[in-house]
Amino acid sequence: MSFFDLKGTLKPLTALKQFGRKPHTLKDVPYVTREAADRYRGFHYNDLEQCIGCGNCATICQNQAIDMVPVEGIEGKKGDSGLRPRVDNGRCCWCGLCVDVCPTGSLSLTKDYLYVSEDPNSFLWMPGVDNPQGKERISFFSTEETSLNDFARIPMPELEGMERVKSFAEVVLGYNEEQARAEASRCISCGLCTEACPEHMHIPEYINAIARANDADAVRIIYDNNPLPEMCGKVCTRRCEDVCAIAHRGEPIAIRWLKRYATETVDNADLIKEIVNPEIKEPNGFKVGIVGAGPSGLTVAYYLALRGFDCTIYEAHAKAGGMTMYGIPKYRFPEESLDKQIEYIEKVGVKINFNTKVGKDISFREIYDTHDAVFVGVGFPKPWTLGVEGENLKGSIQAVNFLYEINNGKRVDLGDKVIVIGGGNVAIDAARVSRRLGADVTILYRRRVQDMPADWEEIEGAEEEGVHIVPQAIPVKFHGDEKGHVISVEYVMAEMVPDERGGRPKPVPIEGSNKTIEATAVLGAIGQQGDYSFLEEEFAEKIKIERGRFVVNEIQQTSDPKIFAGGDAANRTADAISAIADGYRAVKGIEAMLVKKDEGNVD
Amino acid sequence: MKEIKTKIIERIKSHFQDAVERDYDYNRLDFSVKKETIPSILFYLKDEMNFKHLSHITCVDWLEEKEFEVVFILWSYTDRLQVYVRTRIDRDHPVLDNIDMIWRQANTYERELKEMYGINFTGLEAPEEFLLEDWEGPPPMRRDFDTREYAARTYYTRPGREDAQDVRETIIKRTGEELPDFAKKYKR
Amino acid sequence: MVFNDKNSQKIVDIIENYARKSSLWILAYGTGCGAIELPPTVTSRYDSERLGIHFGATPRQADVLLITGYLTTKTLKRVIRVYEQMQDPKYVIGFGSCTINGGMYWDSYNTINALDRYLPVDVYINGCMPRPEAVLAGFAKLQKLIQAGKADGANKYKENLDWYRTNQKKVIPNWRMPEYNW
Amino acid sequence: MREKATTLYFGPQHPGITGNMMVRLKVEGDTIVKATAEVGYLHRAFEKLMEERNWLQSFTLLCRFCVPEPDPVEESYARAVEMLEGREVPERAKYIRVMVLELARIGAFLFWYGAQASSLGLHTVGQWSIGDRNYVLDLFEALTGARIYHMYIWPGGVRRDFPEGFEEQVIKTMDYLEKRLNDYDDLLFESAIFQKRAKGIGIINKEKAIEWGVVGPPLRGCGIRHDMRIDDPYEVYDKLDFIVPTGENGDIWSRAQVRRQEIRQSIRIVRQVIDKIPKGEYYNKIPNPQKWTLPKGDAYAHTEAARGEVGFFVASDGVSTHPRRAHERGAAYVHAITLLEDLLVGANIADVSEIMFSLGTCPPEVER
Amino acid sequence: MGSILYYTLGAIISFILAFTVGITYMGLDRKITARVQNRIGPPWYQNFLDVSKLYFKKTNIHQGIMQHMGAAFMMVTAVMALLIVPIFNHGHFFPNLNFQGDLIFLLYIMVFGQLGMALGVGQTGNPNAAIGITRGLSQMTGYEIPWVLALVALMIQYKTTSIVDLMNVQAETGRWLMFSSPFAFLAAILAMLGMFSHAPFDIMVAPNELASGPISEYGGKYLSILMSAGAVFMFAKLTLYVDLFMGGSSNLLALLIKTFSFFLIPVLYGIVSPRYRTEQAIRYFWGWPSLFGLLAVIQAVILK
Repeated sequence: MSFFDLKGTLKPLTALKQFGRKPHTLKDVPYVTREAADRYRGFHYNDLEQCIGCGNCATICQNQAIDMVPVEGIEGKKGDSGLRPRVDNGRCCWCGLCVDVCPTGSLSLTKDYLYVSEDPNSFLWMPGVDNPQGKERISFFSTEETSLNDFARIPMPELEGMERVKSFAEVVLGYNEEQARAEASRCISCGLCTEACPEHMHIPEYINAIARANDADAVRIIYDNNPLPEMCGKVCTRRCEDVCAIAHRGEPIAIRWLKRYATETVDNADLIKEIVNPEIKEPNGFKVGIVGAGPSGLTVAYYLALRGFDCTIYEAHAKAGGMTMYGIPKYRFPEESLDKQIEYIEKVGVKINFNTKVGKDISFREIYDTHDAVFVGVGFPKPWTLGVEGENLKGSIQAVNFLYEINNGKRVDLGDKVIVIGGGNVAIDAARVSRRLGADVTILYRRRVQDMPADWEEIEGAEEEGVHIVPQAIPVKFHGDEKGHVISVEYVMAEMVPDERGGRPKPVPIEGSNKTIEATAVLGAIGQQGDYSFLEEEFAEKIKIERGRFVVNEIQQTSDPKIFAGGDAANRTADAISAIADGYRAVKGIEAMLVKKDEGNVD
Repeated sequence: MKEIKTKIIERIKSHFQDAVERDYDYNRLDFSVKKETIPSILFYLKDEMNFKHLSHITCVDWLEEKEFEVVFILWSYTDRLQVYVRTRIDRDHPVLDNIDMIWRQANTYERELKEMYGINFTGLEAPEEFLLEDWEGPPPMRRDFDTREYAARTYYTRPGREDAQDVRETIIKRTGEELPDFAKKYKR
Repeated sequence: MVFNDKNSQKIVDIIENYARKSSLWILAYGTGCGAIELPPTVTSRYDSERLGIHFGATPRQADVLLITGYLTTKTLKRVIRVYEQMQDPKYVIGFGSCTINGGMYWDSYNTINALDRYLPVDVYINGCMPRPEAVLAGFAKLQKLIQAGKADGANKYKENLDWYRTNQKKVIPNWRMPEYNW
Repeated sequence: MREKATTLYFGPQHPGITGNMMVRLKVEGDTIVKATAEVGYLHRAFEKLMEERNWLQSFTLLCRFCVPEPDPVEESYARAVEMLEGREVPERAKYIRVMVLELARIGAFLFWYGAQASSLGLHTVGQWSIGDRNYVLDLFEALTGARIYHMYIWPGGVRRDFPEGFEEQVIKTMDYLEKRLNDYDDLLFESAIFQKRAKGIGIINKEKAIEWGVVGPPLRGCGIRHDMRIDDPYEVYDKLDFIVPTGENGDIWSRAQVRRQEIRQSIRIVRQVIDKIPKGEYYNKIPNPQKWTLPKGDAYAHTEAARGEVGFFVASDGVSTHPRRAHERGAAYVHAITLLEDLLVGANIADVSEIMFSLGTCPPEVER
Repeated sequence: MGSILYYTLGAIISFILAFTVGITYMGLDRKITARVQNRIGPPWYQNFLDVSKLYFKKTNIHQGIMQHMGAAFMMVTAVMALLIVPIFNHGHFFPNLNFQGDLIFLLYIMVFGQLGMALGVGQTGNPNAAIGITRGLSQMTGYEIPWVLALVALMIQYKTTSIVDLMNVQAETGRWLMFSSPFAFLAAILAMLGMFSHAPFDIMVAPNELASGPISEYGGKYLSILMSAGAVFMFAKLTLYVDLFMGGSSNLLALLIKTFSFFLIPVLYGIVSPRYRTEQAIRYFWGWPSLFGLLAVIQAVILK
């Protein structure tokens, strides 16, 4: 450095030129709120309509800033807890993780960031309620792309479509361990599904157990209120997946397949008993008779047996399981898995009298008299008839009967052109079984494909296997040959007319659109109904039956307090899990009735 | 890089019989040694192997195994290699040799580990307190110290949020589901 | 002129409060991470000086104590000391979530959760951290309160000193502080 | 004549201190004979809290480790987790990360300009540079949604893609900053007084620098060209063209010169990123964060921040969704305690804050 | 015309003038600084608000009687200096207390304030304040040399120790002393930078090192008094410079223009300068400024 640094003294003075420049200051702040960036993470906004109250935001919040609280005007329903998030701005750090994990995308952050107050208690904030105007101010939101939820389901390994039709081998191969863990870890454990499940299974808990690599615990949790989980894991109608929080923007968690995975890890009845390790109470002396070894009857028997009751099941067929045994084809539900479960149920002390048809081999009266309570779970064995001309021709078979024969190991000759009428699971099952017997199969259905009550996976599976589906086709006549065998089906195309009362659209036949399709066999699958001929007259009179179903109260009790009913014969949903749910309710009802009465007598 | 790594592993193995190495496919070496070996292996690595830069000293509490794992991470500017030297010490009597004569800044790390885990470094000269002041509880970074419980007990939390409900509980209440006790640990 | 009747007192109050609100000297004490938004607040973009806000270096000269976020117990001790050294009228502004209900550090063993248990807070600013705009809005709010004569945290502190002391001593294990005579 | 040493408390409430820490000085006259750094005023127990939070929740804490430049910590954590899990990062995300890191570096250096000049009483530079830093923060706001706490670089990539028109905004800001940097130079680096104050003050021993754990500009100020961006190139630094400047004497002036040139190199890198950035994915999605577990093991990743090597150590037990251990290695951790204590001995009281700022001490990072 | 009332009135009015102008200048200083720093800055009357706010503080903390005295000393110094420095040429309304030898008295009194502060600061017990005042005094020894040399040069050259006489000399010759005694002027201007405690010579109050330096423990009314005293003292010093080197001023406008132009020198230089350390500052003052002072003395001796 020189003795006098002229440059170093003068150069800084050039800074003074800034004096005349326009100041950079934002003059309006703080009197006018400055607009934040388009992606700013400001206060929360919640679309109350879209929100399902899953509470995932509250869970991810590392600050525990989010509480789920009830909101006036929002009622809980299936798939909606009725709670809405409330943010404590004294905790929030506006990281936006809650936005990124919101499965429905209802929660977002807005551009608003200004709140100043002298009251520290005024920092609780109900997004969407306190700032309805926030909708226009949304800045930070999650799309399917940015969301942290895993919207894509782990694909289920299946046999190839054309491979499957060669045998009755199980189509769905089941997850392996890695896949199951991955699928289980998609679950956000909100538990909204449990409300949709008729049986209210502990879904988030067992999925969590699977995710944490504790399959045995998962099995225990599953067996807590479902004695036939492997069946459910394979053929359940899974209402739970319809309300899955992830399903709002993606594919729901494969709850059914996870249950299947968990139960399949246990491969024999002894092991089930070892893992579940149920607590069997001391016999309490009560005897319960159960008519029908379907899902509901087995449920009643299993849980009552655990509770110390003496249970006897009267089953008309040679095997237990009811419709799940005889109605569901083996490529969906192999016999071994059912046998395993029945064996386990028998192991806890349930007696099953096979080949004992009530009303024939034993009278209902006798069961009624010798037991403290009777549970009727007879299901819907009788198919509805189509009511079209030529229905009684040879080769026109009821699908239910057809499946029964097949599942019983008998061979049914259908020829090579099979027409299935109906759109339910039975119709699809019948169609796919027919494919496996080597026939070309066509399904005629009155409404559109999307209206079919069958599972979409089943429909897809059927299509993959080469089943033709002709929608909006109403059969009007079966033509027969001289031998009285059906040779073709005549049907009329229908158009969908919206229902004035707001129901689902009705098919109305189009005049003159008649078509005929060749057939060697016709399988009718338009539904079943109950058969209550086993009831003696006095019971038939005493027990109230409406629209072919038993009228029951909330504990499945019929108008005779000693008789309980469940399953298809008592509910409208007509699926296995509802039957199990009925059974479980009846268990509690029977226990309450008998044990309470007993205690009452003591007093 | 592969050759350098092999060379280093060989030389370390020949000098320190108790060193257990683990190889990674990127520029990382990993040696587990007995705690007595720590000063000598670090000295060796620094002086002979050119690992001049001490990146980090950390400690992992393996509560279940009743052990602390102390990890020294060194970096070699010349070979562009990272080496982890780790040792396990008894959790109840955690003692380790002081190494701040090898690296001056290790002093700070040791002070922190002493305060946070209660590890005694023999011969460490430093003020007693580092980050905490008048701390009376157990060393706070030990896993058996529950900070949530401590904070809830010590510090006041503003009321007004008691009406919060758990989604799962709400649904359980509404549906009458009975959640068995053994399943409760799997709630979120 | 004698200011003994109510109206003249009011006029004096208005003048005094006007002076107080237009000249807020903040204590340069960045107690937490919120201090990061203070340099932008005082520099050219936001220029708090145009509102009369100015950094005072020592507690003796400061009017406003900014608690910029979380307070560890170690800092709390110093903050209390500093606050008590400030001269009346004095104000406290709490920055961000941490001062309200713990914020991010609600479960930390070393930070307090609710500031108003230990010091009287006049204004809370929402945010984590509050942007400079929010900081200035907080000051605007404080100015409004001062003009209206409502920012009397210091009086509250004096009146409820025992309560505050109890709370303070609860979280500060070793209370080696002189009882200050302010 | 030996004067009696008095104790001077430099902080915690002190306008000259960086952040909230204290240096206890024993002074004789104006000369310091002993300095003891006392920290802990900002100890929030981040690492304990991270053990209470899952891998993703922990991520929100990261930007609070060192507030002036939060992104390198996020980057280190993200890379440590990716290393542990073996997760790939898309190419575009790597470029975006580099850009964010460099913007953060620019922001930090602008902050440093202000702090270093203000420590010498030249507030004008601070008023300009910290004011201009707002333009960088505007970029962050547009990109990440927040000015300071970006929470942007996370395991698997980055959180959001560029918003519309972001590239032009970046270029515009870089043009502006390049112009402005000359103004700062005229005022600060050309100033005879600054040169007098900076040269020969706070000299770091060149031979000992590496052993003492000096990193970043203080190390390069000694003339040792070590920078994690070239020593252990992460992301796409090996595909970018930039110079790592060095100084000569290891004094405040050299460190200032290093930073003065480095900020220009950062601008250059940002421009290159804008030119070269490929189209495509920006995020390799992690699984559901609530149930996301990492394989058992540990990993340490380091990043070159404006203040030096910032590393992150994570350990996983393989079962829990929470880290078993998360530990940050801050550059300031070494600089602010042992190095500072060493450098202050023999210095003038007037130089304390100047030396502190030149080392880039960051108390929140020391204490975590 | 010589009544005591007249003098008192004059003194009061000049005090009010000095206070108003001084505080306004301080505000303008902040405004100008702000504009160079690319911002709007506070209103020009901001310092009035600051002073009154400090005055309205409800509590005052002091460590003892000497702390009162510190502030009082400063005020007394300022007022005394003000009363001695002639505000206007031929000031009939402000016949200040000038007398033969007032320049020497002024030299003395300008140091007096600092020393008084030192006493007050000593009692506060704040180490920052103690170090600050030490630095202030050391720095004073620095700028006093050129300043005294410049004044001595003037005294020698014009053979008077009275400010009024010097003003008269300028009026008579029609040439301002800044032109006739350039070296003295240079020395005085450079010393002035130190006198005003602006950057680069603000080590005494350097907030980055010493909090507020000597005034660390002064708050409320004390600080208010100190600020007022500073303003008055500043005005007195500016007026003195104007009187010595620009021939004084004949009306208020000229006074304002001239003082303000002098005021701008430390302000503008301060905006662009970092601060010197104490010993650097002293070395600076004992360098070029003192050299100019010596040259001025030599010039004066030669030209005598």
